[in-house]
Amino acid sequence: MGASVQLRSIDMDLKKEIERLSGQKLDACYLCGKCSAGCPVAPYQDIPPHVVMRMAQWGSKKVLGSKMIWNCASCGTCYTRCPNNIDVARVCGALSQISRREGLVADKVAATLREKFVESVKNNGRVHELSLVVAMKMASRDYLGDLDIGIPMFLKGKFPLFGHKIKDLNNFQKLFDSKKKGDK
Amino acid sequence: MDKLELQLRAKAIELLEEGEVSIIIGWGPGWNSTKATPVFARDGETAEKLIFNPFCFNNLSVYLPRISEKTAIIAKPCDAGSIVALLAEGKISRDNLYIIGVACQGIVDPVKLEAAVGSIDDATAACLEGDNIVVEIDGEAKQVSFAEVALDRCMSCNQQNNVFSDVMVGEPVQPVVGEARSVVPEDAGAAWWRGFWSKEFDRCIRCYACREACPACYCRDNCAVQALRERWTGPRLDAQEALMFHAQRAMHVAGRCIECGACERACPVGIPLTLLHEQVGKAVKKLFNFNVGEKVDERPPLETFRKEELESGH
Amino acid sequence: MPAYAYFPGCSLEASAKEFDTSFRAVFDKIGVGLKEIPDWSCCGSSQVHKVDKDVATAIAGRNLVLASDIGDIVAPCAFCSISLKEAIIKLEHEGPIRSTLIEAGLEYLPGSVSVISAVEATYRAVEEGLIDGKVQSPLTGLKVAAYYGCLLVRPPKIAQFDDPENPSSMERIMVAVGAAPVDWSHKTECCGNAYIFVNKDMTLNLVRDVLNAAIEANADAVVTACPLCQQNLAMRQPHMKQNYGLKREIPVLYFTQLMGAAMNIDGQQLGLSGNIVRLINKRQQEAKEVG
Amino acid sequence: MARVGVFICHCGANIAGKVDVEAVSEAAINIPGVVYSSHQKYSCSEAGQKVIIDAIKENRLDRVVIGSCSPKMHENTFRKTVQQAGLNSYMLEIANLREHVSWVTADKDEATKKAMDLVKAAVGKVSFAKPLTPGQVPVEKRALVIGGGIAGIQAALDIADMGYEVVMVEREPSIGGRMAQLDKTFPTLDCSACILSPRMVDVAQHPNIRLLTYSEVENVNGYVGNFNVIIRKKARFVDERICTGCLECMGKCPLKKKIPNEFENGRAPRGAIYVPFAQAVPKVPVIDKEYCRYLLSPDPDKVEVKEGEKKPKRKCGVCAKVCTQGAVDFNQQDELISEKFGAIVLATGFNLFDHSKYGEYGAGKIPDVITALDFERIVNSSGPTEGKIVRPSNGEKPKRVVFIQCVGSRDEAKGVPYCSRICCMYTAKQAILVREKLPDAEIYVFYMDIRAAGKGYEEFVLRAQREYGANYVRGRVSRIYESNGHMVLKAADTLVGMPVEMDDVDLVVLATGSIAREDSVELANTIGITTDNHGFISEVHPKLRPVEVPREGVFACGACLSPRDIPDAVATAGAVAAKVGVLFSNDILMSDPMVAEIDPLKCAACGACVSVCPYSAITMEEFRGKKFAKVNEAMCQGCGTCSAACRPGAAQLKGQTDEQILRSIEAVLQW
Repeated sequence: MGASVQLRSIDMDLKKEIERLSGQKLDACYLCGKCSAGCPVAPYQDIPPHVVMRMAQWGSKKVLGSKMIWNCASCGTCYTRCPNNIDVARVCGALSQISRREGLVADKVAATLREKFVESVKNNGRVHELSLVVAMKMASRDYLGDLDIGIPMFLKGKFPLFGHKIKDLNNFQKLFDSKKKGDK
Repeated sequence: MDKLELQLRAKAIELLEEGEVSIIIGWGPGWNSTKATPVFARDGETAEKLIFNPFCFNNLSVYLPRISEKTAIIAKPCDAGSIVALLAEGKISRDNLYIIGVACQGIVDPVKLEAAVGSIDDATAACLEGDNIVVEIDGEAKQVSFAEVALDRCMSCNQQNNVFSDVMVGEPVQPVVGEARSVVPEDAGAAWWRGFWSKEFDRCIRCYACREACPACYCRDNCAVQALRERWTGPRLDAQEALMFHAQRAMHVAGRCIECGACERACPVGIPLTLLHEQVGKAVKKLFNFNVGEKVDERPPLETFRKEELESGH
Repeated sequence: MPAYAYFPGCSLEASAKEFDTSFRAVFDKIGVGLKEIPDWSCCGSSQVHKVDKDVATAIAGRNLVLASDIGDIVAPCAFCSISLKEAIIKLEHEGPIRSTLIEAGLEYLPGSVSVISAVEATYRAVEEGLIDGKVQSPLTGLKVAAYYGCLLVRPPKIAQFDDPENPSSMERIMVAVGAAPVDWSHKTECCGNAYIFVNKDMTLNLVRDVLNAAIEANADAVVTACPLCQQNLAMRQPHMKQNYGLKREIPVLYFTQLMGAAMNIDGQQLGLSGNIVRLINKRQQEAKEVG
Repeated sequence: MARVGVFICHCGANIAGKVDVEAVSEAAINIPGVVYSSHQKYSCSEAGQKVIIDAIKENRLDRVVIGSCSPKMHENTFRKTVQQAGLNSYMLEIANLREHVSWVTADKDEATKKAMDLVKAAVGKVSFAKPLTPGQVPVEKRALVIGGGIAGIQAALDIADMGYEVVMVEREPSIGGRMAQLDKTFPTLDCSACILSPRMVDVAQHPNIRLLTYSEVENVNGYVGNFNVIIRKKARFVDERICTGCLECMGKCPLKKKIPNEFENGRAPRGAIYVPFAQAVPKVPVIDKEYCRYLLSPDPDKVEVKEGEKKPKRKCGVCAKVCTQGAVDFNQQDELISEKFGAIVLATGFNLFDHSKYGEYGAGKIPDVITALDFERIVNSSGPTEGKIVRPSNGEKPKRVVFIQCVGSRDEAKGVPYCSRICCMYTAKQAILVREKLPDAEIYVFYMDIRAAGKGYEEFVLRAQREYGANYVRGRVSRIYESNGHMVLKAADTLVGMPVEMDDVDLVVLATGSIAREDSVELANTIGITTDNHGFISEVHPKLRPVEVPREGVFACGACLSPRDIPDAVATAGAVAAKVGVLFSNDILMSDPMVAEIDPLKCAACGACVSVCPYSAITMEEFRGKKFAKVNEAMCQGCGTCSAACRPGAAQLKGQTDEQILRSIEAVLQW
């Protein structure tokens, strides 16, 4: 991460955007590190959650290029133990949204998973697991991995070829399109 | 002769003769049969005048705070609520009081009755016959269903046989079944109420009959409006100042008013005061979860102090 | 017969079929009705939530509205139950999202419905004594590690069930069917959920830690109440044994499968493999010999 | 007609910076009743006060309005000013143009307009003011000290040394409090018991101090100089006058190793008859009626005996048999003592946060996760392990010891957002004690920030790190769990920005924070004072009146006010003693004349005022058959609740009458 952060260039707009999208108050964090301490995925990331929080407090754009914000498993450990009641997973979620918009996605595979998942929900009303798995295999280029697991599952009927489409798909999709009224 | 009335008189005479009490407060025949009137009996002869019927609309507990001797009072369920409220405030003493409860199936609303049968001041006879009220005016008997002319309050009453009393008189009765007539639209907001009350209070002649009829208004000569403070509750016939008076009265009886409607029935110009007291009553119920007239040992919520109120915690 | 509005969720239709069938079979046996919510849709899961939290709330809200005629919702999948629970809390204050729902022909009335997970529903049934007399062959001697994973009891403000750090409801259920729950350290550690596709190495490390903790506690099997947990934990065990230091293989089951076995429900309905059935029989036999 | 003078103060630029004081002053002259108006830079200065005095005299003013800062600041100053000019000091009204206007209003024109309105209201109000005269009350020169910890001990000794009588009430069987439980004290490392016990003995021997242990305050009535207090002296079942403190009884109690000793934080046992610790004062045992076999067995005199059956005998009673003095008295009853005091001192101390609320740290169920207070007892040579630091699970010496700070401090989610102030220091001390006793142990301290502001404190923490080798890790621990007879701890080192894990931890000491006593709100209610959100006693002003509470004649010191260490507790105790001394230097007190009065002619005798009065200052009287309410002016605190509850308007707060309030409103509304 190279150059030092110019503190006078705190990006208030970014900070506000994160707070809006996440519904969390960033300045409530006093960086005790309890989130990083308990986070199951943090040891496998570029930066731990409390550093995400610190960068978010600065409104530092660097955080948008972090892997951590894509790999948060939403397990709620941080939120459960945070002394200041901050849901860090929500902050990661907000940051990943902005990161995608700004084209700074650091974990393309994770982004694909999310994209395909939401696509599947939007098109069918439910998730079709098989198409999701196939899409993920394509994205991670791990074409043959887990075939030993997948094929028996398929044979047991656990991966139906076609997903279920809900009946009232029309109205369901309206829930995606109409924006929150207070937004504009 | 009604069996209930016979029992009532017998009990009253017994109490007087045995020296249990020195005065009995009840109802007797009024100047016309649609208007029962209060009776204060100190002897058997007067006690023979006691009656009870759907025209006994006065809330007799209004007299209790003014009498310091041993008293027996005949109480219908709503009056008993007033008595409980007065006991809770310590305004009257239970030791001096003997309550004769009467089972009550409902009371006639004089306004509704007049609307149904014409000027009841001219009635020559009136009674309850089965499910109907029969009134004779100018020699013509007019009949109207009791449910049509009963007080709104009686429709939702569930205390008719369960009166706070020392003795109950009368057979258990069924409540009158009918529909309350609300003039208030469901979505009535502040603006509606403002319009409604300015119109109603414009008629107020500041006679204070409402106050005199009210058991909770026992301050009498000390009443706050006696100050007649200019521009606040001045003596003018002015809708605003009348509103101020009635609002002040509503606040003063908040948490103590059992919504018996005595004020409204006493009003010579027909202002629907019960509506005002009901609104305040709802707020008291919601804020303090307090039912007026339920417990003799719980002071009204606006007259209590709890130590937590000393800002502790928050 | 009390009845719940049943929200199976996408996984229970497919990869977690046996959770669906075993749950239905157990509840049928104990006489608690499940009425599937007609035309239910995705719960709004954490993935949708991360793309747009309001959309997630709205699509969860759709299910709440559809269920409100039936009764309180039971959603077996931990992700589904937490998403729906959160939506209830959100919709209380989010007028605009309620308007969005109305535009889609759905009117949500706050307070009209509540949501519980399969574990909560079962726990209640146990507490109410509904399973009394239904356990025909208690799982005596079977040592189970009850695994809650993350979202069943977390975050406590939303889950509002059991202790977030040391939950015990599943243990209570297991005792009720005669099994012996073990005390172990990893019952609320995360399994890595869907990140098996994204960061396989990370997820396998997490899974290995969880399984090894259960093995150290001498468990015969791990019981779960979440499709993702079950799959992450159950699959790839041979691979992990070879490459990740997994101490031994250990069966991972839905808690309802074991309950079903104790209630003598047909193995086909429960999706139990022969190995498990043999293990249960073996433990029961051992217990008999000792006792 | 009243002759009102208006004085508008600039307060430097505080008011004049936002309010056009000249315009306000000019407008004021047009208010009916105002005959004089001016403005000054600082009205509270000597020059400013002179202007006021001169103007009153020259213009024959009989009432004064001053537009200045909050009356909380200078009302007393100006009361004296108008008095010097020959007016009754209550013919004054202050319009708060600073806190209510200039400091809180952004727009200049708005501010000026609001200032004019407030001045109008003040003129309206003062026009109906009446002269008031303070009453006089005598002072009972005895002090009650509630709580026998170090703060209470210090306060009691200081007050007693001034020559005033003191009664000390302590609810435990012995005085000593928390400090008695500690091993060493920071930053000097002197032995806690060694410096405390002489003070405890001083209390016991002081001719001016009467000690009531095993006693609690049940009710407080009255007012400054004249409190009536009821104290419950719980039955001790041992006669204090006879017992010699030989403690023979304790050794013979069959339950002697059966009951957890509270003083040892439950880590060592006691019997049903016991003194909590060796240096206890008084050294007289108590019998715990919750456990004592004799007291729990049915009284033969009260049991119905059927014919042919023997009367049952009471169980045990060994202590009574072995007592050579006959001091054990099973028939003792609780005693209610009623005493009069002029001042009350609260020194009820603090509690420690219950770490079972931290599920992530084992919720109190992992044996080798202990609290700092447990550690104090374990490391103390008279404690359960005779000073050997061992793991509670197996009695072995720990090799790796971890301290975790901020457990129940700075944790909003757990309801304790504040800093407990002592944990950083005692953790450093405990780390040093570990090193002294276990030279080879690894010591880790997980912290968020080190707060070591105090004489020698920062140096002490650095010594723990540099000389005693405590490894400080900046980060909060997320979870502790057991694995293979040791503990695993998941934490973060936020300075390197990484999660860290620690295996094979043998002992974890949680620095549990200070919280208020669980019954502090109840006690505050009994005394008629207030607490903050967390149950700590509220002081009148945190900076300028730090040991006074909002009920006159009541003072507080030590950790019942907020978390604090021994030096601060002792300092506040000294301050309280000084305050009590000031109070007792008066034979007679002037009472505030702004109290309620009830017009018996207007009173409807509804009793609402009697029941709403928080200070029980109103009673119902009867005169010639007419009932009416009457205010005890000495007990009235001038809160005005009766006046609000009074329907006929008979109850009025002097200086704040309905008339005055209505005139203020009318003035603003320009009726």
